Amino acid sequence: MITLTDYLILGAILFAIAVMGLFINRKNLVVLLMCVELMLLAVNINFVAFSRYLMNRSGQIFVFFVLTVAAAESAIGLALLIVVFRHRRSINVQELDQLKG
Amino acid sequence: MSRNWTSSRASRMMMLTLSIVLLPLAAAALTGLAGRGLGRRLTHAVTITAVGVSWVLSLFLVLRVLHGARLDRVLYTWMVSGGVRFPIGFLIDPLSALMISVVTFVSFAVHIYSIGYMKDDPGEIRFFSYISLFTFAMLLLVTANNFLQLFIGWEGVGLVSYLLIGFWFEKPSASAAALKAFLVNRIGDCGFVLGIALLLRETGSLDYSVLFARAPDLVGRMVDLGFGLRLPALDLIGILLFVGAMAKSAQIPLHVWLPDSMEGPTPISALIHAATMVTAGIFMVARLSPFYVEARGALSLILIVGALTALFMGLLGIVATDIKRVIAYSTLSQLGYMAAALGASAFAAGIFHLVTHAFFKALLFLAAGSVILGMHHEQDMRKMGGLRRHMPITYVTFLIGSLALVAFPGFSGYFSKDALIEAVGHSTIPGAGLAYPLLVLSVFVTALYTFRMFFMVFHGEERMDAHTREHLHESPWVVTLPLILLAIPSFGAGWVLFHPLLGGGYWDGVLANAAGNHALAPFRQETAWSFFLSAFGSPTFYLMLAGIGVAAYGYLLKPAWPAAVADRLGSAYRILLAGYGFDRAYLWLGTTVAPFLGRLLWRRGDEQAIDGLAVNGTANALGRLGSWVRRLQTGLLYQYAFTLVAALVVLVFWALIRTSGGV
Amino acid sequence: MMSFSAVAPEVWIAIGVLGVVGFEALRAHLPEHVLKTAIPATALLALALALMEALFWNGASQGVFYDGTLVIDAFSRVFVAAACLGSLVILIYSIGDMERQGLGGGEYYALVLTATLGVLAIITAASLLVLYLGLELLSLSLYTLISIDRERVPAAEAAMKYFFLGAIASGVLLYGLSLLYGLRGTLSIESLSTGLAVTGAGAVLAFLAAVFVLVALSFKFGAAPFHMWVPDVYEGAPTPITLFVATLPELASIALFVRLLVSGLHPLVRDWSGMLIGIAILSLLIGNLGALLQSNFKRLLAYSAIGHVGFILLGIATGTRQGEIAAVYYTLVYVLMTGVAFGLLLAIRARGHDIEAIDDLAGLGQSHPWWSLLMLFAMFSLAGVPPFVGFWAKMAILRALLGAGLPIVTVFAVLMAVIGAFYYLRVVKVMYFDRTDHPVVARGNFWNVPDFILSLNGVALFVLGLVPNALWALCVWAVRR
Amino acid sequence: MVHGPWLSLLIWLPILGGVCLLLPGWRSAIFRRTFALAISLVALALSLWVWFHFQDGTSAMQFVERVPWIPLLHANYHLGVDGISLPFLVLTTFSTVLVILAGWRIIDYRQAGYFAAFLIMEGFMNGVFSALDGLLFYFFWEAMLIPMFLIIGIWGGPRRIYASFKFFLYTFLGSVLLLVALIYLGQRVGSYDLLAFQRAPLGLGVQIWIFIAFLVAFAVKVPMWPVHTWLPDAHVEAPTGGSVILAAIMLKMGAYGFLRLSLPIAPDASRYFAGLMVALSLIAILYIGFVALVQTDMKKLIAYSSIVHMGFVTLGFFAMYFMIGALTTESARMGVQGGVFQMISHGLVSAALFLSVGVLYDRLHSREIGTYGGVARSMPVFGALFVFFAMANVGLPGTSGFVGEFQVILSTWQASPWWSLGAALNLILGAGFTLWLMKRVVFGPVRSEAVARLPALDWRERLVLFSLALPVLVFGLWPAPILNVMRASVAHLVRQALTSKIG
Repeated sequence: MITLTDYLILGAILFAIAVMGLFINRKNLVVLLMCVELMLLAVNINFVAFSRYLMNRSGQIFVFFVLTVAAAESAIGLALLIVVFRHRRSINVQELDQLKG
Repeated sequence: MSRNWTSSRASRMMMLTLSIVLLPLAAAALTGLAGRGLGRRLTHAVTITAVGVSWVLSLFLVLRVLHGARLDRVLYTWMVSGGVRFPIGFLIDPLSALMISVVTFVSFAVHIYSIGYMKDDPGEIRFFSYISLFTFAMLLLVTANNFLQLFIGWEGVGLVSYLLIGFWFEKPSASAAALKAFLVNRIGDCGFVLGIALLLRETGSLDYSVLFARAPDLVGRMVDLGFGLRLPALDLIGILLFVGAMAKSAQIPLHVWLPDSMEGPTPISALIHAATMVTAGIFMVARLSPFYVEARGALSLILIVGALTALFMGLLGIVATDIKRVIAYSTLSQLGYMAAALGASAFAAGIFHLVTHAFFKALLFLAAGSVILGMHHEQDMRKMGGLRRHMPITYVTFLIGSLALVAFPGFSGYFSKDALIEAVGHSTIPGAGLAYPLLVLSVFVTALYTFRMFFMVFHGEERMDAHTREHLHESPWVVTLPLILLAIPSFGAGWVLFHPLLGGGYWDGVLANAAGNHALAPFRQETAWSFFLSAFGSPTFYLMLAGIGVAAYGYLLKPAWPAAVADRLGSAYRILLAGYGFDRAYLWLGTTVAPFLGRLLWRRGDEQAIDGLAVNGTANALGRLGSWVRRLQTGLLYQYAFTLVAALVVLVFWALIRTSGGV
Repeated sequence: MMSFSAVAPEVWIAIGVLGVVGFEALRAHLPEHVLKTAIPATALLALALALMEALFWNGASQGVFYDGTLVIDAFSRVFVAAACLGSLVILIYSIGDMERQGLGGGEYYALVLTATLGVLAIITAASLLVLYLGLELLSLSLYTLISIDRERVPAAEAAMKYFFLGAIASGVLLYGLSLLYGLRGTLSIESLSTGLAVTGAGAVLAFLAAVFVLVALSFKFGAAPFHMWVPDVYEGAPTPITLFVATLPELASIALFVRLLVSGLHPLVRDWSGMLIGIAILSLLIGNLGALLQSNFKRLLAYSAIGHVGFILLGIATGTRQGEIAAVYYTLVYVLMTGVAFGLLLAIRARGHDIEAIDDLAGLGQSHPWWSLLMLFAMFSLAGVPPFVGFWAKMAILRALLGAGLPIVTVFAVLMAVIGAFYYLRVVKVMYFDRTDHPVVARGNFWNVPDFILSLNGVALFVLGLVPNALWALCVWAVRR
Repeated sequence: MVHGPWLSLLIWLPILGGVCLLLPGWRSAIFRRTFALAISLVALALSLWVWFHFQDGTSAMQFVERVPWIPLLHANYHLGVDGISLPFLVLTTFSTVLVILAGWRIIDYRQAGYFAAFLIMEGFMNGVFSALDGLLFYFFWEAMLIPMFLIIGIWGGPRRIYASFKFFLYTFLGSVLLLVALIYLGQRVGSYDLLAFQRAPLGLGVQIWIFIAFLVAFAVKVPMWPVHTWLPDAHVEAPTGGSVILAAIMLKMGAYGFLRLSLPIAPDASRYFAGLMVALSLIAILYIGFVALVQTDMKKLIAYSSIVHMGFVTLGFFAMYFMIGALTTESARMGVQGGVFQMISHGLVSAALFLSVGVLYDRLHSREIGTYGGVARSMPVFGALFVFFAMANVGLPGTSGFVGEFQVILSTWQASPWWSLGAALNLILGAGFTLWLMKRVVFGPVRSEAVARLPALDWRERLVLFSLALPVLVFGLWPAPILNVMRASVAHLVRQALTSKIG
């Protein structure tokens, strides 16, 4: 029998993976985008699980909004990525280091 | 009715005093501020009239005082602080009246003299306003009825003496001497002020009258200085005040400034550094006699210091070759005599000698000045000699002065000094036994250096260069007149003043006498004449003759002999030349130790420790931190992300720990 | 009744957005000069109307509206007005410069409006959902604004960094929100404050939720150690955008803190105040020390911003009402001061100097006496020296800290303020002490609108310093419960 | 009791004047100057008006103005003067006039700003001396730093940047703690009324912390050893006018703070720390005396001598806690009076000395002592004045410099002979460094052609120097007027300072 806790743990693990991905990966901006998506999805699992558990719909509504926002976010993310790529023909994370100090 | 009469009379006294004191000030202010406008002649006129008038008035004052008039009156309240009233006020009694007349008289003579002496000096006008100012300050000092005003005058004369020693300020030696004089006097003032402070604490007032009234109650009162140090209040006050007097009246070891003060123009040496200012200390002690007689310990100290000064400063006079320095050393020695007299609680004798000394020492200085004029400002006696033919008046007056100085019977100096020595001999103050022989011995010394100088200057072969010789001539009347004016009292003052001053008729209780001490008793019934006759029976007379004899032998008959003697006792001679090394010591303190200390505190303390470490050190440390913080900002995205997440994780764990601990 | 006025400002702004976008759509058919006036006019008008609405909200329109999605209370009224006024003024300052750089296209106005909309949503949010949406709306607009100048390489980099970090932050926030939702079973914020479990197993989760929320909020506010984006964004973005980023989001952030943390998670105050103090102290350190050696003016202001956030968070961290008031007051004052500083940068750029490095200000004291005087006001005000209003802001915080019994923290804070004074003085020094041999005296003509408003803004720093009571009282009124 | 906004006028008139000077559209520099001078003269007249309508014999505040300022904090715009603050108002306005006269021709670089800065600062300084509300006091206290920072930085010498930053940060660091203490008191008392602070009962522990906070602020301003090192730099680099205001007024603020805040608000803590204070004062007198001895820069030397004289001030204030016996209260009053009088006198004398140095600097553009020598030959009048002020500086009786030192030495003996001795040693040291300076600058052989050709004082310089010499002399010969004005207030203060607040 799968309990709420299991869902929460799953969500937590996914969230953790996503977060790790964000700073372990140093090569590719696109991977970062995917990590962000993963993060949001992890949260979504939480919401759904809770909403099911509490028998309360607002959680699921929240999920829809999150998905929408995620879409918008990745859209903007990709746009930025293109701008960066246009400037320096690469999407390597490590090369984003003009601004520092 | 009678009270009105007395009060109106008192107010007339007040007016008289005020005009005596303020006339010189007015003259000084006028010539000082508008001198250039007035020009030389008017300046002379203004200052001399002012001082002359106040001299004449001072004679009236003396007459009134002789008729028993007294004045002790507050002019205005300087300030009220801490429940104490600090007044400016005047006290006229036999002592101050006498001092006033002496000061104004000598000052008057010096004013006239200066017309000739300063004739072609660019600073002439400034000079006249200075000496008028000095006269004012000195009068303020002697007429004070409280310590505040005394101190104001005290410092005032110090200031003017500073200005006048440095009168030719472009001479480095002059401005140095001025600075030295002021600083040494400041050492004295330091003690003086502390004395005043203790006085205020013990009596709650700075008025003489209060002090005299309370002095007897203070006997046996102790002052706790901490460190288990407890001293009798009276003695401590007396000593502290006397420290001030030591500086002003140039007692060992604070005498060093006086010889150097000869850098000033000669009239100044006569007026300030011989006749008046240097006697301020003596006057102060005498003024406070009712208090000092209670402070036996202080008296002994004064006695010893005075005697030492008298002898050892006299010895220095034997080796000096600068005519003014010789007289300066003699001044030191004579001041020592006076101090000794005070210490022996023979205050009258001290003051008596002060008065006669004022006359003959002023005379000697002015005469020396006349010589210097004749020698075209050459002061080295080795380049003089045989002047008697060229400057007869100077010669005679100088001789009178010298005889007075060596206390030749009949001359004023004899009456005061021999009386003084006898008084010390009779004194029962502890230390008198030691002081007496010193004083007697220095009679011989005095005679020796005085006539050594006399012979070197006026007798023997003429050692000056040809040019000077043919221009040698007697000085103008403005110079010789004062000499004559001063020669009269230098001879006669003793005859006139002996009985009133020592017989005690004049003082009527102003000068106290230490209980059980009868230093002055023998003179009660003596007359000037009897005392004159007694001279030839006393050892001092023959000592004096001996001194003259030796001088004559060495400087008339066998000119080679002194040099031989000098070689014979080489080290002693050198010690004398070095003035016992006092100057050396002070110089070392002032120009080596103090600056070293200052530089140490400045460079190491202020600049390195405080600024270097604390202030700029902090700034630099912060700067380093700043650059470190900047290095944290690497600009690398994944590091930013890592920091963010790491912080998050830390907080999460903290939360878990706290709740698990909390729950 | 279902009052429309509750959302009136938002509606006006939304209309504005539509208007701007509409004009852009018609770009092909309308003459250039019409667009050049029409688009800004629309945006300004929308903001102005929104401001009016906010000002004339009456007592009747108080309360929670639309099934507990947004709340109109004193706080909303003050801050909505402030936000509208803010972005209005910012637009006025920046128009000239944007035009100059050829960035005056419709997207700029549209994005500014949407960002403002997001801020308003945050301010008035009564439900976690609205809060989240407002936050995202604001963030996404900001990302785009920063990189609005596609040719500007650092801008793209800054936007990229901000984007990813922001994404993490909102992810973290969401996670926290999800936990809160799980704990209370509702998205309404005020229900959080009532009966959120503070003991038992729930406590752990609640605390965790608080941590996540706190981290996300601190990030938005740019508090250390979540400040990394701040300097890079300030430096990378075009100055007008920096002006925007430096001011309006601060209003949003303080609103977030007040709504979510202070009133929302008030039961957990014991738990989060400690953390917050830590974050605040770290921010004070990083901000003030990091600013010491900066040579780039915008970067300097970025670090100083971190320092100021530290002060504001100290106010929040006290958990007392006094502290809350102080924080709110400080934020408003800070926005005012930053507005002057960046506004001046724009005004001076408009007159030919291009200001990036601090040294570019050299000799300003002679070439632009008036502007440099205002800059001096701003600097001393930021440093917290009377007679300028910045002093009272700091004073309010210190007062709150002492009131909460935190003397050590108080002393630490003032010491940091002293360190901070150093780099503000440096700016003054460059303007006045470094003499330039060829001073070109050019005064701003106060009768063109931006300069005039800018001057008002600058003088306000002084006037509000002389009579600080009014603004302060406003804040007291705003956070009453 | 006179009412009416006289103090407000004293504060805001100069500030407004300064602002007007900054406005564009003045036709010519001469108008500006004249305007500045006029404003400062009006301020002087106002302060004198206040002086003459002030009633002696009461310690109550006079010319009181009180309107709500920040109702939220119960802070009022509360002004008033008593016998202690009144003299400083006059001193402030007076020295501002002198500064403007002194800068008349000399300042050629942005003169309007120069005058404006001084006028604005005058306003703030008057504010400090007349504020009776803690926040208002701090408000002016801090605001004052800005104009001075600019004056040093803009019109200063070669190392002006370092000096100005040092000045600002040093003093700012001190003041912030003062602010913390004030806020604490404000919350504890419920208002920021200084008089309420003075009445409030406080435990020793609290008092100690408050005293420390005050001490940091005031010690830096006074300045006391070891936080004095900003002063020499600031003085050396500041333009003449800046040095004058620094020495004449700003240093007094610290001591004034002790009188207005530390002693009455934390009497027990003052007693607790009195030993430290006395020690620091004596260190200032002796240590700094030696340091002054070896300076080669005239301004630096005078700056150090200022520290010495302020040492007397603090000694006079804090020795009272060690006095024993029947005369304690009287001696304590004498000490405090001495301190205050010393502040006033030093305000005049140091201003005069800095102006004198300025006279030389404007001619040869060097402050090095070595550059000069024999100045009295080419500038006799100046020489005389310079020596006169030097004599005042060494506390010669008959000059105002004597009175304060005399009172302090007299009263200190009540506490300990040795402290008296330490203070009295300054008679020697002070004379040492001051007159040695005279010897090297005014006297001695003429140093160079340049010195020989020094032009005499022009009428403006004469006016300035003589108008300083006059009060120095008058108050030296008759200090009673000033002491009468402050007597009642000092008595009141001493009573407060000697009555414990505990329990």
